[in-house]
Amino acid sequence: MSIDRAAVVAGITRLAAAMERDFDLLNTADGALGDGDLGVTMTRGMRMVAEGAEALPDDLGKALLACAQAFTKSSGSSYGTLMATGLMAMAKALKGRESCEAAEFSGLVALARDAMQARGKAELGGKTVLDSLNAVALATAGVSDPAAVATAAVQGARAAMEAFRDKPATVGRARIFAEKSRGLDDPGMLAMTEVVVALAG
Amino acid sequence: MSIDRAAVVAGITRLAAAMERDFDLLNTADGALGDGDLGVTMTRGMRMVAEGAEALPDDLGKALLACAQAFTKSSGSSYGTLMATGLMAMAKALKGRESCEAAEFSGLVALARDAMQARGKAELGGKTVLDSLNAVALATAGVSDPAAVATAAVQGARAAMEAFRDKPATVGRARIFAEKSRGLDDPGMLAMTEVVVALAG
Amino acid sequence: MKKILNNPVDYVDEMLEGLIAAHPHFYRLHGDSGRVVVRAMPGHRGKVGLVTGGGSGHLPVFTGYVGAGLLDACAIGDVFASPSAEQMADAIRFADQGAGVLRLYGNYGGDIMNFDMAGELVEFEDITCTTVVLADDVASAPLAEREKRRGVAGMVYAFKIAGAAAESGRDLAAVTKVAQKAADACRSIGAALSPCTVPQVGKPTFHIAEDEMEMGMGIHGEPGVWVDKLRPADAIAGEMMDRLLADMPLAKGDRVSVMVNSLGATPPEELYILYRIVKARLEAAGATIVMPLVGRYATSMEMAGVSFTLLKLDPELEGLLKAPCECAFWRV
Amino acid sequence: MKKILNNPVDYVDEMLEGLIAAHPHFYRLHGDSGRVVVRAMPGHRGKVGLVTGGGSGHLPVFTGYVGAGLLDACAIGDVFASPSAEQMADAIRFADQGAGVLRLYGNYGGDIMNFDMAGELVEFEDITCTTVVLADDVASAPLAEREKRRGVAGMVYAFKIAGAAAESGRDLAAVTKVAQKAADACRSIGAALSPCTVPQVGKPTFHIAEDEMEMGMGIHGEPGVWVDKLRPADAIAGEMMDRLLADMPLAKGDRVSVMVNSLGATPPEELYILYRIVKARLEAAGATIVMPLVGRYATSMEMAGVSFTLLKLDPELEGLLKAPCECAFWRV
Ligand SMILES: Nc1ncnc2c1ncn2[C@@H]1O[C@H](COP(=O)(O)OP(=O)(O)O)[C@@H](O)[C@H]1O
Ligand SMILES: Nc1ncnc2c1ncn2[C@@H]1O[C@H](COP(=O)(O)OP(=O)(O)O)[C@@H](O)[C@H]1O
Ligand SMILES: [Mg+2]
Ligand SMILES: [Mg+2]
Ligand SMILES: [Mg+2]
Ligand SMILES: [Mg+2]
Repeated sequence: MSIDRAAVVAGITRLAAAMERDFDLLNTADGALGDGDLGVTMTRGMRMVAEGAEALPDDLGKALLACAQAFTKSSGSSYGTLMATGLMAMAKALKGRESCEAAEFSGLVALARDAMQARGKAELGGKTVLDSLNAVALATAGVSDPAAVATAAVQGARAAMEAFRDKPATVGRARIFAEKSRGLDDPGMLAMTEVVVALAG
Repeated sequence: MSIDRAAVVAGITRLAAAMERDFDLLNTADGALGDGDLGVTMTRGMRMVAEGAEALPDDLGKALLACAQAFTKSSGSSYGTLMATGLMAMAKALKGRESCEAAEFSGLVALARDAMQARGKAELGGKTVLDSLNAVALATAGVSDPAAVATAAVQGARAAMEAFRDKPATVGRARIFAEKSRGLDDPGMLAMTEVVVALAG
Repeated sequence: MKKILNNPVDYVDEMLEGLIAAHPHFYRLHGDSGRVVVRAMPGHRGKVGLVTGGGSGHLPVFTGYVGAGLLDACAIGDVFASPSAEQMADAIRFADQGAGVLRLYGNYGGDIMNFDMAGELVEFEDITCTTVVLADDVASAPLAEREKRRGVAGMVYAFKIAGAAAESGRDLAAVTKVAQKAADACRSIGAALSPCTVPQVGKPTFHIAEDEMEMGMGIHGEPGVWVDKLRPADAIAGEMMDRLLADMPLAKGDRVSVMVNSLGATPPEELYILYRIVKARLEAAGATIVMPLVGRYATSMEMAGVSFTLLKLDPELEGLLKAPCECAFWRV
Repeated sequence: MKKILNNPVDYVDEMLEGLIAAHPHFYRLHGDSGRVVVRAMPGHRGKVGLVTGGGSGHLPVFTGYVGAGLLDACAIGDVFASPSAEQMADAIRFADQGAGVLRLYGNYGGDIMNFDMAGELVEFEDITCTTVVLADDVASAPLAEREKRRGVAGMVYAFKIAGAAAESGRDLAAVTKVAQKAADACRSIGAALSPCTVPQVGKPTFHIAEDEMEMGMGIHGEPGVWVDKLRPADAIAGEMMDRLLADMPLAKGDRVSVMVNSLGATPPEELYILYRIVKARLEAAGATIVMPLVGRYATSMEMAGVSFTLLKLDPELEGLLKAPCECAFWRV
């Protein structure tokens, strides 16, 4: 089963619902040491994406570009901007194609990770969304069965959260409170884990 | 015994000392319902007058004019301005003369009262310094013996304070709190009473 | 609210020292009192002089409005206290260019007595003086007793219009007449949200509860129309406009200028939110807005709050309002 | 500190509505986001475009400095939040007159990412963009890590100088170069006395005790150098000048401009008291002060506090600083 426009639209629907559900969860996680707006960013962003889902073209590159633009329109926060950046990187890779294989998932996530790293100028290992994406890319590398990709992606994201929980934040607003951040999940990693879970279906 | 430059200088010395003493008394009285600066006005004003006392001319008109100007220089408060106004009125009447009689005292105070009334545009009977001056002018009318003038002036000023204590303020800042002002001495009347007592020696 | 200062008794003198150090091409001190600020570039010989005076703590009022097309000289007292008659007389002496001097100031006891007195002092020197007293605050007395009203931000309009008239070469009677016309065409109302602290007193002059505001309060904290819970911006603006328009109704075709003024701490963001309603109400009345002023034009140091001032224009006033002027705080 | 507003979510849109209603000859909205403010009278064809962007709540920064001889367009976010890349791209599109666009903004994470992204969006449209990031706050990182410093009031100087360079017809490389030179020649430091409230949050963002102040605090309440008892004005000014001059020493003959800026609630009276010391210190260093700016140039709504900014001039920067400019908040 390859990924096409229909699969993308179905994924958007699940993801939008998940973000409505996680509004408070993410705001609270961000509010612990940041400005408490991450739920707002994700909920608003996915609402905008979902509104445009019907009109998405068959070209997967153009479709993901439209999703990226919906995110940039809805918020200027760090996370919204990073999400848009990752989507744009994947969009570029898929330009002109109407389907892709599950086996390509790992590579696409790695592209997003790299683009977001370039955008945010943060290192890997800094306890951010980058570490979630990195773990997902690694966990899904070499896997081609769609169900296995989904399972590996979720496991990778969850394992990264566990692994980084007790490390200090080094990036964004929470960096100022690096010591206090030990023991707390990074809100951006938490959000990405929920994204992966929702996409896995 | 007539009033000449020496008598004026002696009066200034007594008055300046009295106002140093009454600094807190007058500030507190004004502070009850006003802005608490009447002690500042009188102490500063009399310091300026005393500083110029040595240089006062023999012409009583010019001497009192200099006193008035010292008051205007030291403060723009209502009371300082009224004091200067009263002194200027007396100065005009005494222009060119090097002495005057105690019998003229009542008339001079009445001149000051009228000039101050014209300046401040307040009515007699409003529980202000005008009522003190009015009482002093009336009490000393027709008296020519210097000691008797002094006694009558003090009695007049004190009687006016008693008579007005329970009336409401109608002029200046305290007017806003007219009802609260009943039972409290008007600070301007209190100050004028102390002035008269000090001048009486 | 905290203040940045040294010895409170030096507040005004240090403020003036800094003002003149920062803007020597606009302001300088005149005379020996240290409290008379005059134009660094005096008006031409034969120009009617314009002076004002009042307490400190209201920048740009009063001192700030000394400048070309505005005031010639200003006597400035301690915070919220009148300057002395001597200082006012010095201001008048500087301002006189042989054509007489208009005294233009707010309706406060000490200022009135001292300006009257200053006029008498300079009378001996053959300087002719006229007077226009600003009494624009509709909250401080009913219309029937207009002469009792306090002078507030409307004086900025009066300074501007009289200044332009004087600059244009009109004589004393004409400048006085148009200044009086401007004063009569002004209506203001203020709303305070927080008090301010007179430096020498060291604690707030009055108190407003954390969730309350006072409609119609004066710029020194004098009581207003009501104290109530803080209302939404649109409701505040609406009530302020109600009271102004009740006092000076506008008709279709009228031209007005309007000032939406911060009393100090209130930021321009909030003034612009209020301005939406001000504009809507004036337009609903059929009036056209000319040169709206939104900003800090007449303040009480760090007091939070706003005032609105309406100036109803005729062609003469409008021309003078739009004439050029320049000081460190305002340029037209 | 209390605020005058309606629904907090409407704060920025209502503010912009009022701003544009009050000053239609200076500002208008561009595009459909409602958050891009542009010059009502656009620059001439072939002029290098200048854009900025950032959070609301800092008037006149950012939006206020759109105008002739200043910025062409500004994307404005919610209070203290970056606008989106799309909005920035709209601002860039408007600003482009065929000669490319300089992006000039403060060193904050969200703003940087979004402006980078906006640049990529418009790249497809053949608009060339350059970037100068303002990082003038000496309190936020040591000199060795200058690139980590926050951008604060120094951006006003950068807007002015880049704006004048663009207006004079220089090309994109030249405008970018002189803007970078201005950015490099700026040093700022702030001291906060009270917090401010983000409307949608509804309570103060941070806390400063009633008798304390924080030296070096950022304009959103980011931590500073020290928290201590409130000091006398001269001591505050002295320490701020110490830190600025340690970071950028001045020598005899240097020419500098200096901005003494209120963060919002602090009144001009206090700025002038501080200015005495600023001037004395600069003159003691042998420097000549050019065009000092004392007032509210970059604020955080109703926050009490001040910032000082030094701009070391060379003849090129001085000429551009003094060139004419005009917006609703500032005219040179
Ligand atoms: N420069 C960066 N690089 C990578 N991730 C970042 C960066 N900055 C922020 N993040 C991620 O974004 C999350 C915070 O997002 P958000 O709440 O939108 O930030 P803000 O409100 O400060 O703009 C962090 O938990 C972190 O995972
Ligand atoms: N217009 C007036 N006419 C007569 N007396 C006045 C007038 N205004 C004030 N006073 C007197 O002055 C006193 C207050 O003086 P002062 O404290 O100097 O006033 P302020 O501080 O308000 O300028 C009052 O108690 C009253 O006696
Ligand atoms: Mg956040
Ligand atoms: Mg945020
Ligand atoms: Mg008093
Ligand atoms: Mg007083």
